[in-house]
Amino acid sequence: MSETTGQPFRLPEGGRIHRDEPLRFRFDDAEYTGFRGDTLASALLAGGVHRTGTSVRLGRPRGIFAAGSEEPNAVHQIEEPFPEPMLTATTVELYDGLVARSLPGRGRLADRPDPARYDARHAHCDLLVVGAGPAGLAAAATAARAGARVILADEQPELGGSLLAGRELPGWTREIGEELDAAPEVRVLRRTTVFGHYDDNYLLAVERRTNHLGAHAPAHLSRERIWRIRARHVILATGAHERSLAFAGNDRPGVMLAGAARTYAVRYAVVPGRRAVVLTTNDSAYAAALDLAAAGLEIAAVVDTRPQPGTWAQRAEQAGIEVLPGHAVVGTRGDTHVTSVTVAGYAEGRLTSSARQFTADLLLVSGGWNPVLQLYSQAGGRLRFDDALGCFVPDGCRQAVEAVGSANGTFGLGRCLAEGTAAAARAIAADPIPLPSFTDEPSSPAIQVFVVPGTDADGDGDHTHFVDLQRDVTVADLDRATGAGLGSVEHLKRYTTAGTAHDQGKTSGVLTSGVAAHLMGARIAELGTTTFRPPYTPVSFAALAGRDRGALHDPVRVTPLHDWHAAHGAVFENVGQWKRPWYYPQDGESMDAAVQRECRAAREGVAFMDASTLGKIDVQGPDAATFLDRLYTNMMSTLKTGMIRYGVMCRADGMVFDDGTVARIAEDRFLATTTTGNAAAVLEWMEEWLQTEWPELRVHLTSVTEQWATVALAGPLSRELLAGLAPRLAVDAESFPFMAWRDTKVAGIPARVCRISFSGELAYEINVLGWHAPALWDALYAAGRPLGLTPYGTETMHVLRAEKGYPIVGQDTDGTVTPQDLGMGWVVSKKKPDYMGKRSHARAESRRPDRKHLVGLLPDDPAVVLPEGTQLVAGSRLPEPPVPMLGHITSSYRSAALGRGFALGLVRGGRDRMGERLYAPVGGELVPVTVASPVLYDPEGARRDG
Amino acid sequence: MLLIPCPWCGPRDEAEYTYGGQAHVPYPQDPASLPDEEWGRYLFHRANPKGPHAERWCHTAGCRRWFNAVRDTATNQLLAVYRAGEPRLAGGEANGRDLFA
Amino acid sequence: MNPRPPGADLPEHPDHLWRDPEPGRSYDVVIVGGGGHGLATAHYLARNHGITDVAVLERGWLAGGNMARNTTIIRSNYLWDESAGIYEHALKLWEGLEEELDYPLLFSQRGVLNLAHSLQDVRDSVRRVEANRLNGVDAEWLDPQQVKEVCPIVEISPDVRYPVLGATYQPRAGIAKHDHVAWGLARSADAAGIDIVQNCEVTGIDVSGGRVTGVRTSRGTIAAGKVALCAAGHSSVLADMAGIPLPLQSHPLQALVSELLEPVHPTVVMSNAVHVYVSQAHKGELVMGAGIDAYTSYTQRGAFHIIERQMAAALELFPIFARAHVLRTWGGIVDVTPDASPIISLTPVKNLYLNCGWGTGGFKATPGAGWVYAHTIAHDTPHPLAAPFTLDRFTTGALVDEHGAAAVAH
Amino acid sequence: MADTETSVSARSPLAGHAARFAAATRRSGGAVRLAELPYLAQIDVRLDPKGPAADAVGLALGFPLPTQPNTVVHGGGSSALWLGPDEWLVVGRPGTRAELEGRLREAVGDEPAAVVDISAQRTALLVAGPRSRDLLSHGCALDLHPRSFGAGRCAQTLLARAQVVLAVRDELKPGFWVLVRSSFAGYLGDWLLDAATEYTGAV
Repeated sequence: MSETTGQPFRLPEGGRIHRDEPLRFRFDDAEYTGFRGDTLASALLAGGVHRTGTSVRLGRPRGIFAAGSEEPNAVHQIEEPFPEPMLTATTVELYDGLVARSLPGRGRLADRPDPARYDARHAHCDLLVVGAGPAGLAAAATAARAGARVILADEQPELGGSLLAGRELPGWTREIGEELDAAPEVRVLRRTTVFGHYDDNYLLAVERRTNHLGAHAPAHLSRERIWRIRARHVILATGAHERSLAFAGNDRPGVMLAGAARTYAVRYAVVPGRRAVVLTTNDSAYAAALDLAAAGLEIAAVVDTRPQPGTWAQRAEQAGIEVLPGHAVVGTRGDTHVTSVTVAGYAEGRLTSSARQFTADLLLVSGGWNPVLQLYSQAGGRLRFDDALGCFVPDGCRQAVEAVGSANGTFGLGRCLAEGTAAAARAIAADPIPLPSFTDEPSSPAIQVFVVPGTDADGDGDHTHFVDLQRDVTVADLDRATGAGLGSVEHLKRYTTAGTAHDQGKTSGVLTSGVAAHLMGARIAELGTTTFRPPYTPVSFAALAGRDRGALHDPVRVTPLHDWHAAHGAVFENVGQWKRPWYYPQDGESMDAAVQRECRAAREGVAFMDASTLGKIDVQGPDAATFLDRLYTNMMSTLKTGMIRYGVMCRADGMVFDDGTVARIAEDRFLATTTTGNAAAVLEWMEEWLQTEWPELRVHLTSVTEQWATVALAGPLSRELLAGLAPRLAVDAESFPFMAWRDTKVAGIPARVCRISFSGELAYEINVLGWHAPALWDALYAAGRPLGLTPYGTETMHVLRAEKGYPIVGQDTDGTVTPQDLGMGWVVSKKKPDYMGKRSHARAESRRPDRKHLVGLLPDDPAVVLPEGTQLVAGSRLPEPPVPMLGHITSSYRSAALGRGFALGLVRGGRDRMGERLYAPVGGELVPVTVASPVLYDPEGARRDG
Repeated sequence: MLLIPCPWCGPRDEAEYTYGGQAHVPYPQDPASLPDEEWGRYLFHRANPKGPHAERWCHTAGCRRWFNAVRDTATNQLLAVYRAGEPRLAGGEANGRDLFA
Repeated sequence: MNPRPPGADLPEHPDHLWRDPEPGRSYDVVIVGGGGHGLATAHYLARNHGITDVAVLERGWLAGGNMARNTTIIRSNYLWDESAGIYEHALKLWEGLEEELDYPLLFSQRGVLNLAHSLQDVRDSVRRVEANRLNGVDAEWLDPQQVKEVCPIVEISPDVRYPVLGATYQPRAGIAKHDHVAWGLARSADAAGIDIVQNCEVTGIDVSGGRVTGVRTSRGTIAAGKVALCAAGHSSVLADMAGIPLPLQSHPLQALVSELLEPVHPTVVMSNAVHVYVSQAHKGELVMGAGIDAYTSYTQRGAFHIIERQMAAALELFPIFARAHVLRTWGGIVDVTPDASPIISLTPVKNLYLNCGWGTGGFKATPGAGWVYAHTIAHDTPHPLAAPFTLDRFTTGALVDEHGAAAVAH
Repeated sequence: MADTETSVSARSPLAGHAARFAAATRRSGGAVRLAELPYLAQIDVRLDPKGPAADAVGLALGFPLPTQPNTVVHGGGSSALWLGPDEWLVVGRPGTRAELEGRLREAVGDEPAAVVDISAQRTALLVAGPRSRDLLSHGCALDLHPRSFGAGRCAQTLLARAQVVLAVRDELKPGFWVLVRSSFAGYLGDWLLDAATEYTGAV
């Protein structure tokens, strides 16, 4: 039962289409029908539509030119079911409800989010075979029968490659396909384009999983999937692309590659015209002509540039087709479609007879075949121009990759099959498999013809001898480029834009080189081609992004208390990958009000925060103290067990890298803390020195960042709260002094309590096993509420520490700041013979008195809070730029305790400027500020013992 | 995505590793005695050859071991890997370890 | 939208670009490296200093290295005074370069946004904006809503993984067509009589008595009064020939383009935090770059996971790009210094000069670098704008640390 | 000494994912099984594999520490995973961490070794079922084929964007332990559920 109404060019029978599944679609606002198994291009041709667009630069009509991913012209906008720009009609499988539109060279993005899913998978194999044509199938089957792990990938929805467009071996193709599908260690990837070949045989492929289902695509399946394939061996059975040649008017709709026309007729049961002229430089177009003639198309003539075409020409003549040896096409006519083809005698680059005109609506062209070697070249393979074959062929690759079949310049089915099985057998050390006997036709050599001269009658010079159809590049353009002095194909490409379009020169690249060589009188082998770059065919951004989007774009790291923070209205701050509570607004409070309230609680009552994100490193071993002495600027070996010391680490360049506390747990064991953002970097840094420079030190480093959750408890009432929950702990200042730690139980939970303060207040850090953190927090909250216990976030923490002049690494430092710059000379050992950064601290540059120092800055107007990042200048009036800058504000807050705005900043020679007035340019005004000590709150340190 | 053979874990994707630059650049014996120029050289100058390059890698997402490799920077080909503390290799010589076994 | 075919608006190249001379036996100045900086140096040697007995030696095809591979972003909003000085000098030259070269460079001052995604990004951004203004560099801090007004397709929802908290904006920044720039400079240098010699690889540098005397090349030995290295990613290889170790590491840097799309992106957006930068070129393709590959390499080829990561970042910022397609990816070799600032310097070898270490910032500096390098060569003393960028800062420690200061690196 | 987690109320990093893991497992019709295995005892052991401490630890465990990289040895209710040439992760049943740490610490005695309780540093996920290998392959670059990653194998590697310790479950049916840093567990749980959509048939 066939439904061919409205498909005037559909053959009544044959093809691989499913005539029982008619599909409706729209193109440029007109309704059409096709069948399951069609591409958009074959369905358009069935409907009589050749012209599918307008060219990008000259606005000339253009039509379907090829039948595969090399198509230069029919590049369309998909409108329904979801807008997608620039898909080749020759690769879009037809589905019901497809709406597409022709484009003047430029696509359009959707204005709404893409609802589809995308994903990726890793795969490994002994042998990856790219391309499921005859050579690829033979290779895959060979490896599969030997039990190897095989991946066979092909861009088409069905296996067979070139066999799908011919009439050979239909049974074998089907049987091998079934065998491979059933083999346990074989993965057959249909609709999958291998688009990148990287180092160490790492290949990328994209599988189009649900596109062909249109609106019926299941939402839970990824629409496209990236395969990341690591292959021990790769066989490229990627086939060959037919190329055109440059003659006048070679761009009109109705001009089509001969092999493509054959594909339409045999595979899709569509004839792309009624009466065709065939122009060829080689044998292959004869098979197309014969198949098309058998399909009922009238072949007006086969125009062969060769003077003596050989046996194929005889077969054509026997079939009643006129063959014109030693001829070429010199022009075409027609407004929007070919209506006639002009032919003249041709020999060795010259026209040898007057023109003769053929009425035709189709001109089939074959200028030879280019092995598809994009992947081979990407893999680092060399290419060599083979003069006999008239194409680039593989010439060796460092990687375990081999091209077979027509990708290797081997044209002839029998030879392709043999090459496929032999290559696979070599790759995995197996035996070749028996193959169907197939005798290749004797062939006659092709001749290289890239340009056919125009006739004087055309009078358009070389301006319609198109080389790159998609970029509208002509022989005249190339002529002009070479005339401008350009001699490299890369320059020609850039001058003319040839080869840079959507098809990346698949049909035009070699032709461009050939024409350029012709123009320059050079050999094409010397000129070469431009470099092939991934991807082989365009790949959607979304496919490459996969599922690394939205919340999964980058891991969200959370502490065990995250749910509590969220439930209590915390606003979160991203700190590296961590989510940290920034502040906890209550009842519509502003950020400022919330922070002031939290600060007051910490200074006047008691407040607590989740400090679990701090990095924690267990340092163990007899040489642990020696190790820490080398990395920290201060002395750690003198620390007593049970005590804690603040430490700073520098890089070898002397700049502050990180800071934190170090607790001595035992003679041979320390617990070092790092800043939240640097936890991994500090551990890596320590390991690097330990392993690469000091392997003799008996020290082991273990990250315990998540082993311990940390709750900071701060404020004058913190001791009271802690004492109530830790009855076994002697909390008085004498028994539990500042910078000591104790193991005890808090609320019945085993805990290590440290008397550390980052606020200047009496404060504790309670460390418990991560699993127990919610129980600890809940217990603290319950017991503390009567005392006014208030949760606080990172902003309040920053205000409190800034009031005390404690710097934040990464905020008050920027990689150009030494400990001395921070006013922390006291943390830099004078006694140690060396520590990381010491030699750099001795450089003149590090000792300049005018280095930038961390200082306090008080706006004259206490109501002012300067923006962080504000620069500082000397005078009350700005001179013309460049204005010398003295430093900048690193931290700036409103202080509840000080009742004013204040800031920290790095100021040139700042410690020598105490009391000096500087100016901060803010919003066009100069705000006066006074340089002060960075310690603005409780400079005597009276509060830390409560 | 290079496939880098960790001397302990075997071949793993490049993404599991941290690159550590030139290998065999020891921390100076006595930095305090170095003139500024030599200290500056230690801090900032690392070999950057086009060709075989002895360099350090750390299998950060794996066994966390630092090791050395000889890689041809003109091709990215790994020529040899060896554990920290093992004698320096130039690449090309048999190091008793099949890189991608 | 625009009914004219997009290709119809592009200007034509001139009918003559440069001669293809055989290399001479000797020159006053030999510039090694026929990229943007080498050609700009030649151009300004002739134009500013009247020095025309010059050869530019290029080992491959002219401007085929990083000049052909960069994402063409031009801006001068650097943090430190020294950097702002040289990049702003370059930007001012850009503003007159089309006229100076009489060549359409497609120089488009469409503005550059540098996005901030964390509170520290915001601090660093404000710091840089304020410094820029005091240095006479146009700069603004925009809140998310203002970012949206400049570039309507940027996602500014607070619900994404790393929300846009604002951006710095330099209105005078923009893009230019790299090939046109190189060819305009080459044509100018050629017209001044300078020899541009392609396919001429330098294989040795002759030094005698501590003074450079010439270069050995794949096309013979060439005597030279002065030799100026200008070879970007290959600088270490060349300097090694003269026995000069450089504090450089050469890394792959990748970029990519999409197919041609109708105009959606009116400016340039850079995000250092999520590692992506994007503009839409004149024809309509999206041009995008990412972070550098971790290891050193001269392969002009990066690893694909960098591209995948870049696409994920791009879609976070621009969800409407989901079904755009990557048409082509490629890689260059960037020479990176420890402080992410360039080296423009005399060397221990008399009359041998260095211009390198531009990392990912080379294209935008092209005319500025050429200007100050030509001056440095002509006067055998650093141009004042180049003086902070000499080699000896790696001895003294007086770095110009754009990297350490967390300023955007590209 | 009794472990405290039995007496103190504890919450595991993926407690909030339990219902979704169960639902995904159910919907997959047995194709994949996802569950947290909370509160395993995990002790990091660092020592010289050729030194006396290695023998002592072997005796204490009842089996020798594996010296073959990326392998795991089971016995007596605990397992030892090779993490590095001088590093092992000893994993025991929930509730045994204090006892296990004590036993190992006692075994190494005064040798220059390190024994660190990191039970709460990571949590464990069970990823099992006939499609478990496929599920992991969405984000794990290791070759998980039984020919190269079969019984007795473990590895530290990346799964999606998280570092994990992966171990093949010591059973005939396909399945893996995935140990992940507690702070990354929520992310990885979300990622696994998203990747599992392919096998559970629902978005």
